[in-house]
Amino acid sequence: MLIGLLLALPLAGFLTLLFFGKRIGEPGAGYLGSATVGLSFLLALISSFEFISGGENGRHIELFEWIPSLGLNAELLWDPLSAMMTLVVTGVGALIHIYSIGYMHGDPRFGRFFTYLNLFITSMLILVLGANFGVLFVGWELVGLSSYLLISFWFEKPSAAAAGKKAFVVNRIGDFGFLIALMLIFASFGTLDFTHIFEVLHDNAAFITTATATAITLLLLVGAAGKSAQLPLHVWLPDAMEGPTPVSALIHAATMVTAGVYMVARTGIFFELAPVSQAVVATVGALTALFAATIAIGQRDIKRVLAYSTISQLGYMFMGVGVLGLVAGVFHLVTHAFFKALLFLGAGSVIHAMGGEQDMAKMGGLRKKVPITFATMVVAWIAISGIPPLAGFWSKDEILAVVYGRGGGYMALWIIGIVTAGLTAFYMSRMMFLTFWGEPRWDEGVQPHESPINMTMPLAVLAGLSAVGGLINTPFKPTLEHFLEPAFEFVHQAHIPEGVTPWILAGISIGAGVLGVMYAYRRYVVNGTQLEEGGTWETLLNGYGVDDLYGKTIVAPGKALSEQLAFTADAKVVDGGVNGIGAVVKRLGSMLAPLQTGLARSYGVGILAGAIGLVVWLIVAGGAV
Amino acid sequence: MEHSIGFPVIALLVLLPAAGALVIAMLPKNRSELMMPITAAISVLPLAVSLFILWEFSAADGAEFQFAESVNWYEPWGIGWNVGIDGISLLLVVLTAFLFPISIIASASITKDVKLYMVSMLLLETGLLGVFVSLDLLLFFVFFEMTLIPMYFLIGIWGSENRVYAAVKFFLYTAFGSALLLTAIIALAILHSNVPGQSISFNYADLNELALSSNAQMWLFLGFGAAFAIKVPLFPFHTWLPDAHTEAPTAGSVILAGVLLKLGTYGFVRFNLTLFPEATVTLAPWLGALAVVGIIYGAAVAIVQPDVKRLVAYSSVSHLGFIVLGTFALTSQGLQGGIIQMVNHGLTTGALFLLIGMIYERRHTRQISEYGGLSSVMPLFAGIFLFMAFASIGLPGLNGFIGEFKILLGSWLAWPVLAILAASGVVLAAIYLLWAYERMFTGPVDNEANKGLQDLNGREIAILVPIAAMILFLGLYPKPALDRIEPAVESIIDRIERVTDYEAPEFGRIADVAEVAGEAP
Amino acid sequence: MVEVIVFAIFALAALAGGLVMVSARSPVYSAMGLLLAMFSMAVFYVMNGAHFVAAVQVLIYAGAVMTLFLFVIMLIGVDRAVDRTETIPYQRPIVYVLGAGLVALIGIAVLDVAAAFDGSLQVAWTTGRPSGNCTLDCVGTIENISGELFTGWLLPFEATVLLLTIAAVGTVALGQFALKPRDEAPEGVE
Amino acid sequence: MIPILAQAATEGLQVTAGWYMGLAAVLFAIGSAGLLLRRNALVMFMSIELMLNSVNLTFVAADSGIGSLEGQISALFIMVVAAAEVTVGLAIIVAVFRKRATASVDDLAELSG
Repeated sequence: MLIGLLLALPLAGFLTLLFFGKRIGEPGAGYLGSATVGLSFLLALISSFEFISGGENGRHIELFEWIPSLGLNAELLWDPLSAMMTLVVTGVGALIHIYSIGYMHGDPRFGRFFTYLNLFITSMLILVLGANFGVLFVGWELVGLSSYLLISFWFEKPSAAAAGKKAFVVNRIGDFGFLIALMLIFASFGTLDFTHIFEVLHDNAAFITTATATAITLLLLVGAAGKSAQLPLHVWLPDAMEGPTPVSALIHAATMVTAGVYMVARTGIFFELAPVSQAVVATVGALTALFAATIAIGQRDIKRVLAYSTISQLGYMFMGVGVLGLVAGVFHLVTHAFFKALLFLGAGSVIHAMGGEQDMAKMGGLRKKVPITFATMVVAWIAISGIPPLAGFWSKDEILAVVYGRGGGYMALWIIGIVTAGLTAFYMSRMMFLTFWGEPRWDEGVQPHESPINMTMPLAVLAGLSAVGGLINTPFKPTLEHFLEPAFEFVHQAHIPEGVTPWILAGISIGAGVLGVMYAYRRYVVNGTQLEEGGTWETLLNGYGVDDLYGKTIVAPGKALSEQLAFTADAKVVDGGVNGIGAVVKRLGSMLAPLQTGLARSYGVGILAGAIGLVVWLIVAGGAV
Repeated sequence: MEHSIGFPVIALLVLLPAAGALVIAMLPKNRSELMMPITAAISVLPLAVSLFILWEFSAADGAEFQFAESVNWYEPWGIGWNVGIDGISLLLVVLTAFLFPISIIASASITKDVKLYMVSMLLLETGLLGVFVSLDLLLFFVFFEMTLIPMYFLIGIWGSENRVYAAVKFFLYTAFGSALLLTAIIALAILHSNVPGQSISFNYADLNELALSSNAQMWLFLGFGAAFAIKVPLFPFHTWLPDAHTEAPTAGSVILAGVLLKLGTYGFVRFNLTLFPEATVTLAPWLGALAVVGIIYGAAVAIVQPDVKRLVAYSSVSHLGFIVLGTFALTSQGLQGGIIQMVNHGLTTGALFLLIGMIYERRHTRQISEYGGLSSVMPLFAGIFLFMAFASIGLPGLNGFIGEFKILLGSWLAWPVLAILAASGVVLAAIYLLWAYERMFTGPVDNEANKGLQDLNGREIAILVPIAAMILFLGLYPKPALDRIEPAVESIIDRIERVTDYEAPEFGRIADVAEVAGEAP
Repeated sequence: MVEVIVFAIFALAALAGGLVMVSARSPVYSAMGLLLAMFSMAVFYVMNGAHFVAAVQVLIYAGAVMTLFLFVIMLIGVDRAVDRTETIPYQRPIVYVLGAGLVALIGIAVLDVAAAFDGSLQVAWTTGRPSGNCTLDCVGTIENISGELFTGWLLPFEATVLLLTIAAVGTVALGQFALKPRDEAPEGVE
Repeated sequence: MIPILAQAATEGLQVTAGWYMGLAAVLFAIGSAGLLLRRNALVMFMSIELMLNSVNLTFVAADSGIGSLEGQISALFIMVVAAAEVTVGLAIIVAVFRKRATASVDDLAELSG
């Protein structure tokens, strides 16, 4: 009941705002939106208590029959994993709603913004609460829709509109894989229900062949990569920064992009049956992490730094879930939601302060001007850099330890992880130093000012969470692991190695982080290096030109092919063929036309001759003689 | 079980619009402002009757022809008024009756010869309803052809610049298919008389009992199939469609896309699958392949169309490909998906054409490049357009997804490769619709002519809201519809399996396995 | 034998009438030739026991239809003898050949050629029942005809009503068009 | 002619259905020749009437040969159709004449290809 209600609240908010948003106006719409999500969070919190004592492993809430002949019902699953996700979504969501009241102040479509935000929360809840792949897919697509709507919220800007479309289309390519995975799953199992499938697989791992499991998992990975912006489908996320900053924080950092991680965690048992896929997922994750981290170094736009950082951090999560460190992956998902949302909101606050300026080249020396923003962002910075005891350290370290624990070829991934950790610390520090330290490089007339309370309050809350959030799952007291245990009961998870190894690993990763920060400090504070230009930096700024590459190899040829099909093949060949037949008939007709003299008596001769011929034929052939 | 309510309700349904046409024909010609409201009022009557039928229809017996009526006209040849509605035709009948009042109300801007226009619309409705209820092949053919003439007039008289070309092309192309259809129908009826003790028969029930040689089945399948493939239209017989759609007046496009194209897919399901099961099984992969080519081809061609109406027309080629694919996958899921998708496509594409018509009335252009930034000036219009676009893209929660998903599942069992290729149509749909949306609705309003555009008025909202409601309903709660389709579909698949050595592929049944697993410990 | 003589006389009359009709320069003579042929025809009907048909023949054809013809001839001018030279190339020779072909066909059909080849020399047209010896029920009296017409042929009979109505309406309509003046005067001005 | 005469000599001459049919056929030939050779629309119409009459004669003669009434009924129907045709046809002729001042069908060749 409560679960249904916690889903219904944002939905009701969405519907109310959809029809009356304009009438409610500012700030009522914002309060209404925030209230529904906040209430949802409270309900989720209350409903989660049942798992803390380690009770049942989840229950199904059937809403209504959806596609009965497929046995596909609108059914919710309330288990620790979905509870965890719900808490993150509604919790962070509520904070970002509140923040948005301040951020979107004065926007002519203030109400519409909260309509979309509530739609997003609803969709995301459908995604994480779905009890079968069908409902999951519904949520999956609906978050894509809300993401589309929110990215292109300022649709007057052509770049925003294009970014929204790009996000949706790239996601659709991922969904294409997901959809095929669904078909494969349905064809193999005859149902899409999680519990059903997992139980069967648990009881009888040979129910599907390894090949099938590999196919399913790789296809799921395509879907997950699309949603979570992993290589090679990451290109939409940086562009998605065209959306308002709270959107970037909520959708493109904290929640929606982690849906891929959630899905892999949810379907962990499939991955367990497909070792190849584990390696692929982990490798994709590791490569993405490294790849995006290097790009982040070269960015000038504060939000794009964070965007690539998000891609990179998602890579970590994929690494984690890829090696079946499901708890580690989800743990990082949670902590990342805290500190990345905080970073985005902080960045939003900075942008707000700078009157909309996003280019770091025109910031600098903001420490004093926006002290609360600065203070909270420092927390997030330390957290993401992996310096204990802040949140990022614990989760990132757990992932790295689990990867290390798998040994073998995974060692290479661990090394990539460590390198990335160093790079992460470096580019985050670069961002912080360029923004808050040094001399002001502001444009004329810019008067930085601290944001209002409804924006700083969420920052403070998130800073608190970023600081202590890691403590929910320390090696000393793995609360989260216990909490999530029932959800992963069917999966044989990978764990961190025993003994002293984890401590050594932690030391190395802390070392990498500290090194990164220190080098950045030397470079940007001590040496006062400004934003770099040219050469390699240009390449990094353009994200290695992947966009151009896709443009040249896929988009342009695809469009050319379409044009060929439309204006040559279709118009000339297919339709030309049809018209050609018509033309031939016409030609024949005009050849025969002179036979029509128009003289009735000539026709009469024809009739008579025909009649005589017919009778002759009857006599000769018909045996009438 | 007999489902008869002792009243010829189907005859009433089919003949009401024709009677209405007579009424309209008797109205004085100079009172053209009365025509639209009266016609709309008349067209609501068949809707009411169809809703009554929907209400009375027994879902459990969806495989049977209910409300059957049988009046002999020429008994020796089994020709007569044999009509009935089963789960397959039910929704199409309701869809037809539903779309007509909407498209008639949407025709308020027609000023040229309103009377003839309205008469054509009503006659068209009779023809379309007749096709879906006919259980006599000759009757079917008569109705099938009857739709052609009003449509020809609708395109040829009230269309845009190139209307005559489009109308003639439409007419000749489909009439060519019809000629083959008639030949095949007659051949089939005569073949029935070759059976000892049987005479010529056009009765669907009689012909269903007929065991044909595989050779005969093949030729007859092709004869029927040619007409239906042109009507659908299946690639490569589709080129009449973009022209006809583009040139037709709004209501014509709506009916053309919404209902007329379904005659082809309906014909495939109703006749090809049941009358020629062996040929169906043999030819199914070819048709499936053509359908997939159509899906991708239609979508690819749609992407670069400069004319938004043409774009939607090509998207129809793509969507109808899905329906044909589902039909010939010869699995229960695929066929169910195909049938529900017929309804879905009718709703969404119909709505898209309505929307395009509304903007056309304001700006008198269909070129995408003429627009831009419409979201700012017509937010409501933009919102509804986006809603319909997403329904067409197949966003879950809206109707398009249900059909596509079932079709893909069903065809996956038959031909996984084709299903995968077809699924790529889902991606392409997002590209062409969202790109068109981007170009038309977002960005700055840089064309002066677009600055003063009025947002939707009450009448326009009133015709769009019911469609949107249906789209949402079918997307969220398709159970009532699927419950009625399923028995009919099952019986068709069962029949094919019984008559031929074909076995419909099944899903892995987890339920069975789970039971075994449960018993083991 | 009387029958043969009567047949011979009226057959000659009919042929003569037909030939006159075809060859006369003036339409009035043509009409008279046709009239002769029709009267002869009526006689043949009587000889075949078709009394009612014969009566109708005289009433409708010889009476009404011929009168109509004459009216029209008078309306559009009697003296307009149309030019007899043929303008369509080869029309005449072709018609002669076809006419000969028709006659040849008659010969083949009427004389049982196959039988002739058999050597039995049967003549097809003499093998039927002699005409005129019909029993009472097949004589075309009004009673018999009406009995047949209104039982087995009711629907076609009623259809003729429709046909005649349409013809009447059509004729009136054509008359309306014809009333419009030749020289494109404005509408409504006679 | 020889077989006929021979038969006549042996069996006595009797008028049978065949006689009428032969006559009807000749009349039909005359009518068709008139239709094809004359250009006056009125005469063409008369030729058609003659052809129709010859057909009627065939029916009636066959009727008495077989001993049924259906031929006569058919003849009646043919007459009805002929009457209808004549009225409409003559009306057309008059209408055309009023427009064109000609009754020659060769002048009405608008439909030439």
